[in-house]
Parts: sequence; C-alpha cells; structure tokens
Amino acid sequence: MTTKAVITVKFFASLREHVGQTEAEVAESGMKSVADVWSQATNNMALPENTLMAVNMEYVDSSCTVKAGDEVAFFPPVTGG
Amino acid sequence: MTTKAVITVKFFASLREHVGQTEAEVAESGMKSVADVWSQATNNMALPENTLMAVNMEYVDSSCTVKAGDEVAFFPPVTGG
Amino acid sequence: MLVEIKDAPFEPYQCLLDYQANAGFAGKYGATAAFVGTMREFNQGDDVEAMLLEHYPGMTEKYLEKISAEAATKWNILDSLIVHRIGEMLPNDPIVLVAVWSAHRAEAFDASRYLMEELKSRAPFWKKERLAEQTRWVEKKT
Amino acid sequence: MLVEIKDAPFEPYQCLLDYQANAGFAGKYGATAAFVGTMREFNQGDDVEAMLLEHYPGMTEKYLEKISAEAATKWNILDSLIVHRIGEMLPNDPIVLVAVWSAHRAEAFDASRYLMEELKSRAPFWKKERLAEQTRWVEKKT
Repeated sequence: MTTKAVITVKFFASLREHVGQTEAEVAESGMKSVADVWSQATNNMALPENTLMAVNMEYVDSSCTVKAGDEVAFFPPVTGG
Repeated sequence: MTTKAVITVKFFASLREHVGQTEAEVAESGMKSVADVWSQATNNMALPENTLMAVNMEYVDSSCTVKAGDEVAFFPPVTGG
Repeated sequence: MLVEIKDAPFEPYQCLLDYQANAGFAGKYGATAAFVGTMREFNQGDDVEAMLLEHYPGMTEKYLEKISAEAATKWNILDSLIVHRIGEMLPNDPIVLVAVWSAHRAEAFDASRYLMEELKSRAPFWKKERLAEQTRWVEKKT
Repeated sequence: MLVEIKDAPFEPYQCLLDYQANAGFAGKYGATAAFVGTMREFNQGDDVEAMLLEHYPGMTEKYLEKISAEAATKWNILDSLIVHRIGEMLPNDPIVLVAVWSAHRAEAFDASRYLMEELKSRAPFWKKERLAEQTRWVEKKT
C-alpha cells in the first residue's frame, strides 16, 4: 500500500506558472481537505482567489476531503470555447 | 392610364385552391380597401379566418386602402422554415 | 447580408463556408450561429414521401431582407445569411439555413434565433406534403 | 452523443456532416443548431498573433460528456456533438463546434446554447495569447 499512500496534485495554466510546478505528489498522512493538499504541495503559498479545484476530475470546494490515490487539481477560471 | 387602372390580385397555397384562381385583375373603380378587392376578385366569397394580406408585398390588414397599379395578395398562415 | 431562394437541393454548410470565405469579416468573428431546417420523413404521425414548398416570389426576398436588416439593427453582428429552398423536395433535404456572424457569442445566438422565429411566423412560404394516399397543406402550428 | 478534443486544425462543418451522416437519426431531425467559435485576430484592443489552448486531459472530456448528458435529459433532442481544439492556433482557426439535432427547432436552439454556456463557464480550457511583444493568459470575463 505504500505506493498508493500519496495524492497526485496538478496545476494548470496561469496557476501552474504561479506555483512553479505542473504536478506534485504529496503524502496522504494527516491531510483532510483539498485546502490541506494545496498548502502541503505549495509550501503554504496563499491560495489565489477564484482558484477552481477538482478531485478526480470533478469540481469540489476546498473543504472536500481527500484520500490516498486521489488526483487533486488546482486551476484558474476557465476560458475555453 | 386605362391600362393602369387595374389591381393585380394573387392567391397562394391552400387559399389559391379554395378560390380556384392563382391571379386576377380587377378594375380599380369604386374600390377602397383590400377587403373590397377580395370581394370583387372572388365574387363575394367569405374571407376565410386567418387569411393574410399584402399590398405590394408588404403585410397589411383588410382595411388598407388600395390604388390602381397595386398588387394585392391573399394567402393562408405561412409554414416555411 | 444575403438572402437566397434555391429551387434545387443545396448544401447549407457549403453555402455558409462559401459566404464566409468571401465576406469581409475574416479575423473579426469569434462566433457563428447556424440553424439548418431539414425535411423530416414524418409529420403529425404520418410518413411523408415528398413535399412541395410554394412561396410568393418577390415578397419572400423582401421580407427576409427586412428581417435581416432588423437583426443587424437590434444586435451588434457582423453579417447574416439566409438560404431557403423552394419547389419539390424529399426527406433529409435541407429546407433553410440561417447563419449569423458576430464578435461574441450572445449576439450570434440571439440574432439567429430571431431570424428563424420571424421567418417561421411571417415569411410567405407554404408546405404541401405528399403522403402515401393524399397530399395536404401543412397547417400552421407555431 | 460525442465529445472530441482535437490537437490540430479541424473543419467544424465537415465534422458536423460526418457525424450526421453516420448517426442514427436520418429522416427524424428537422432542426440542427450549430455554434462555431473562431479565433479572432484581436482581443481587448490588441492584435493577437497566435494562441495556445491548454486543457486538463481527462477532466475536459468528462465534463463535456456530463453536460451533453444533461442537455439530453433537459430537452427532447436526438443527438449532440462537441468538438474542441487544443494546442497552438492561429487567427481564423475554429476553436469549438457545438451541434444539436432535434425534431423541432426550440430544443436544438436551447440545448446548443446551454452546451456553449456550460462549456464556457466550467470546461477546463485556458487560452494564452501571443501578442507582438508578450504572451498573456486570457482572463475570464463571461
């Protein structure tokens, strides 16, 4: 189970440039929420206003709980279409 | 001016079949309105409910006055598109 | 701004592309809203074998040009195209194309729908359907 | 119902026709509402030379399939198609196609607009513009 006890974190677009990383893995131990994942993956950077969050490719808010094996993504407001 | 002292009348679609004619010319003398044109062109047939009317290809109502040289058209509700 | 009446089958998306290729708005449009009306093989529960589309030559074009001009007044659009079929047609034949180009999407959506609603309500076209055993004029419903 | 992400230029109306030719609704659709978003050569007053469209692979498709399913629940439509470009693109390149087929026009109009609004508001795509002297992320406005 050791190989699964991590959470994959992804950053996109301007937020990817802001945090200076595209993808990270963080240990699952002790984290409860998407906000915790952000803090651990970014070394406690402030979470920019309007940041969108997804767990396993579904929109969530920052209080959503996470578990080992989850993919958590952070990105700015979308501008497609 | 004799050749111009007429009004051209057109009938379309189901109304054309109902009145049994496609096009008619009626003398202008004594007519005042589109309703008068209908009566004269159709030998006083009743004007079917919902009939649409145009003078010179613009929608009008049956009280619209007409003059020699005008083209008056009668047709049922439209079903294009 | 163009209005065309076609008395033979036409390819709506090719008409749109041809018009777009020759229009002066290249690089300026972010939005194209297109509506295509197509002949169905059934209507009011009956199989329809063919359809005859009658129109009022002259008034049709005049009316469609009028609503095109109205749309260009009401919304900030770049251009519009209406193509409408007349004559004898078969199921799956395109009947009408309405296309509107604009910088942003709301105007193209609004104007194309306006054009279709105005066309359906007042443009002098009439459909006569041929069923297996009879022909019938389509009655107005919308 | 189909969602496609394209990493190279695509012809939206050809995609529409290809999909329509192979779909099971021939003879049943009276209405097709199509929206095409195209890259403009200017934005917010600046000339734009090129654009990079980033997305979230996997979530994009999942989200677009979700809204397509929602549209099919909300309206009586026959089918829908969404094609969205990603990667490096140039002015006049198509960005997105949304097409909806239905028996009658109201449903196609409503559903296509719904899909575009939902796509614009939540589908994980991001545009980065290349101007003469700099690049910039497009900021959300609608």
